[in-house]
Amino acid sequence: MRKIAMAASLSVFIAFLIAATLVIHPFGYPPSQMDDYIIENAQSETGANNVVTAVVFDYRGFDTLGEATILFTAVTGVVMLFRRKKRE
Amino acid sequence: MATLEFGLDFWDPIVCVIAFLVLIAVAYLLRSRGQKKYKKGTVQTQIFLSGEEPPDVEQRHIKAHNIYWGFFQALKGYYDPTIKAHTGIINDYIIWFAAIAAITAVILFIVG
Amino acid sequence: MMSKIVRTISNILSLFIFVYGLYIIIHGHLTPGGGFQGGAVVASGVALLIVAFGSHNIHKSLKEHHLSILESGGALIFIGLAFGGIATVFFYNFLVGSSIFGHIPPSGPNPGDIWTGGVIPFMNLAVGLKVLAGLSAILLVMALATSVMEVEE
Amino acid sequence: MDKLITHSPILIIAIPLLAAFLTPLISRANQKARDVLVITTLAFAEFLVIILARDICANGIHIYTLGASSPTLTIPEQYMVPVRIILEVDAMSIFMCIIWATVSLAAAIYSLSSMKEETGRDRFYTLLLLMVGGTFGMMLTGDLFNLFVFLEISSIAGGALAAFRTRFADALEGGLKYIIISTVGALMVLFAIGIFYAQYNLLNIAALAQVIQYTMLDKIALTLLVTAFAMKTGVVPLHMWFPDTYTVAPASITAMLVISSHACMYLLFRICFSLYGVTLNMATVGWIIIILGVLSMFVGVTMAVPQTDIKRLMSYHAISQIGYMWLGVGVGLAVLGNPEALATYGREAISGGIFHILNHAVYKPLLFLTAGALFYRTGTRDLNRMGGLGHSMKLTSIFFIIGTLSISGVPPLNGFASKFMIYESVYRFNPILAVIAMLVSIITLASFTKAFQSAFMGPELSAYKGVKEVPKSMIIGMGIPAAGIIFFSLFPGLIVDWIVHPAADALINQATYINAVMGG
Amino acid sequence: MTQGAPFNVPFLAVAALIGIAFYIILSQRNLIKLVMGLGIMASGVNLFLVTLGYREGGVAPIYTHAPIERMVLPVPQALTLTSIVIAVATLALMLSMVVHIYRHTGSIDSEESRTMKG
Repeated sequence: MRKIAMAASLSVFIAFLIAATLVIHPFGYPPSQMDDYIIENAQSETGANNVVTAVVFDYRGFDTLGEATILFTAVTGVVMLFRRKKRE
Repeated sequence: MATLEFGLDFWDPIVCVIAFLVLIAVAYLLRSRGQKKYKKGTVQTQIFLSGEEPPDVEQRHIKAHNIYWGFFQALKGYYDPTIKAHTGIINDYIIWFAAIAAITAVILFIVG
Repeated sequence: MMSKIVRTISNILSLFIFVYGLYIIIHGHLTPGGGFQGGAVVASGVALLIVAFGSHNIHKSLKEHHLSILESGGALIFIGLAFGGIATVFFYNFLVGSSIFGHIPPSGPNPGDIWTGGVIPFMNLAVGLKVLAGLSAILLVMALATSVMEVEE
Repeated sequence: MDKLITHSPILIIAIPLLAAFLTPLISRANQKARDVLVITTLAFAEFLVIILARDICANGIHIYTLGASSPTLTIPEQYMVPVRIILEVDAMSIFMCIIWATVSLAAAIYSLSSMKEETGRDRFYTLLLLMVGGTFGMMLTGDLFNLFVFLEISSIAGGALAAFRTRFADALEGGLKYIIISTVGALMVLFAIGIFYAQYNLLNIAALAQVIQYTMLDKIALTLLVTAFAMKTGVVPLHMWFPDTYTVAPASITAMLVISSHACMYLLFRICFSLYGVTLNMATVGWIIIILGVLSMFVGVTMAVPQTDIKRLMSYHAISQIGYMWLGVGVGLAVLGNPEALATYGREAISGGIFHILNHAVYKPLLFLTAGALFYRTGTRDLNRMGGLGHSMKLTSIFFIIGTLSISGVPPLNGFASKFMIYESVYRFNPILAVIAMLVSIITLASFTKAFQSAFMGPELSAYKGVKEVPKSMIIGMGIPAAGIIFFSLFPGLIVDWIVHPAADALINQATYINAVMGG
Repeated sequence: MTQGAPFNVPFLAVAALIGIAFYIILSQRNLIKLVMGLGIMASGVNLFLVTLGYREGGVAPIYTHAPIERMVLPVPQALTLTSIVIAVATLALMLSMVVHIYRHTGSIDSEESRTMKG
């Protein structure tokens, strides 16, 4: 029973994924309205030659803050899980 | 401002509160007209089982799994498969997820 | 605790790994790389030391609460830099055009200038500090815990 | 003051994160200072949320563009799409923020005493603040990838907190289940975001809503989003992690996890109403949501009756209450297409669902906190081993009675008001659904009668002779939601006119959500 | 014009990775393997994100000593960087939880080590 459900749902899922890959834009020719603006104006707005760094720290800097927060959360969680038990 | 108006209906809790207070008053009235001879600490407060000793405290309390026994007996045909479906295995949870995703996708593609 | 050859080699090698990671962190706004990548490189050097010397010997000199203090400091510097622009807008790059890292590079391909980028180099440093501390703390704590478990059984 | 209101959306998110980064340093110095920091931070967040809510009720949607040269400069000059991350706050998101700020404050005050015996409390408070900030971000952001990031923050912090009592094996199991479920859901959400990016090269919700076309890829993305958020919300049959996690977490954390799953439900509504809106086939998606909601109502409550673990019983009740919200909002979504049905009962159905979110967010945390008080004094969650606690823990039993009557929709308490709105509006849509809803409400009362009888009533057991009432701060933590219940019960009209109807209209009117960013 | 590779081979690779990951998560009872499956799924999604930004014949979006050509899209690379760190953090936390579960129950099988059901 479990095997049948697994096979059926998995096959349908994969079928939809492959169908998505067939109708998505051809590889190498993406639409680029937002990124063109960033590529043109990154140097003048942020003064960084590395556009990826400009995106990471300026245009989408809030995501980077969240990402640093996630790493902080994970470290806190791991240290909390392996904390020493109080001997009473 | 307490009245909740929506659609064609309304709901006013104040009326319900007033009715509740009136019922409390009536109950207190009835209670006050009861026997005055009641005395604490005497034999009156103890349980009387036709002269036998009442069971001790631990036996007197009804445990949780004894409540609604007949309900579960009546709905056995529903409860057995449902509880059996709740296997605490994490893989099964993801199987449910994949199944629901597949069903939803099929519905969205057939109906639109 | 591995053999003497491994310990000596990793002792020397870790220095170069640290220097390379710091280079990647500092040049994040000019060349490929940045805070996360450089921090990961430095953390890999720490991993090499942990493998070579054993987690207990490392733990004698490098406690996890030092690392967590370092990480909090990095995170605080980062969010402080973000708060620095709140006069206009949170995360506003308030150093561009100023006298600190304020040069504007000529648009189009150019040989890089380290004195550009506004707050981006500082953010790279803060994130690099944070990532190396965090990943090293994760590695150290998990290595310690698993080795303790081996001792118990 | 104006500057404070202008920057309040980002401060609501950034202040808890800042306090979370500070906590490990401060708690090394002084424990008292750490507690003061945590409480003041949450109180300040609550204050910011209130003033922002008043501003939004007056001036409509609030936009904050991060990193731009001006907070309202969403789209760069001589360009057509937004490039930077945008926080977009409308009545619905601020409604969720009010709930989250209040419940997290109550839970933190409760934790001050309930966590006193545990080790590693500074980590606990750090994770709590991180969870608060992450969930605020989920509610306030207007950018899809940013939404994914904050979803992950909230999930990881919640899972680590659920596994906080590492001395119990089941705590770790519950935390691991929560994190695995959240990771799978979040990765599917990220895949859907990638699909959007591949088609339109946009990440802003409003800008996407303007150009979305409901193509085949959009249908796949909708499937993934709906299923992932349904699993995070915990609707049948994706609910099975729900009792496992909520049972083992500390009581204050359970109260917060309930609201964070409500936040995932809010994200689903945001996706369906604001992102897809009129383009999707409302009847189909609405009926999917309705069927899932009815399943959760029925299966949740029927599974709750045989439970003997008190927190597990309450978790199944949370599932069945979430079903009410899905039923109400699903009916509203199903009739979003035809205006007169929407005017007669659709809007009221959505309002009932949203009002039920508010009510559930006050009485379910109250019930979980009372269960935590029982665990704090008796050291067990098993109803079979409890009994006669009403003699010694009077205040706790009073709080439990209030929560019980409210959750089972006994007039005049607030649970009845929202359920009444849902019954009336759903009856006009489809009578059978309304009948099922009333039946579920009856079974809820029955199962809570069982819980109350076996925990509080009966003669005083010899095992619990010495138990006393719980400490002050736990009483305060339970008192805040109890006061909320009394207030919402007495003035439902006030609450609905102030925040519930604006929130429902904010969900319904997709055009205002788009125009706030894209400028007409 | 030349339409790149036939059938979008990189996207097919993404579908294959996610399918393999789902098969592992659905069928493997070993918790460590389960976490591995989650890692594979994360890398599949990251591959999808970073493939979206590729341009035929583009160069890296860095102006230092760059040739005069058009550049690939920078935003997907930033998103991938973020999601890679997120995946690392999540996997670390899950693995430490699995270690604790093994300490408590002496098993990392998701069926033997479970304590709650029904």
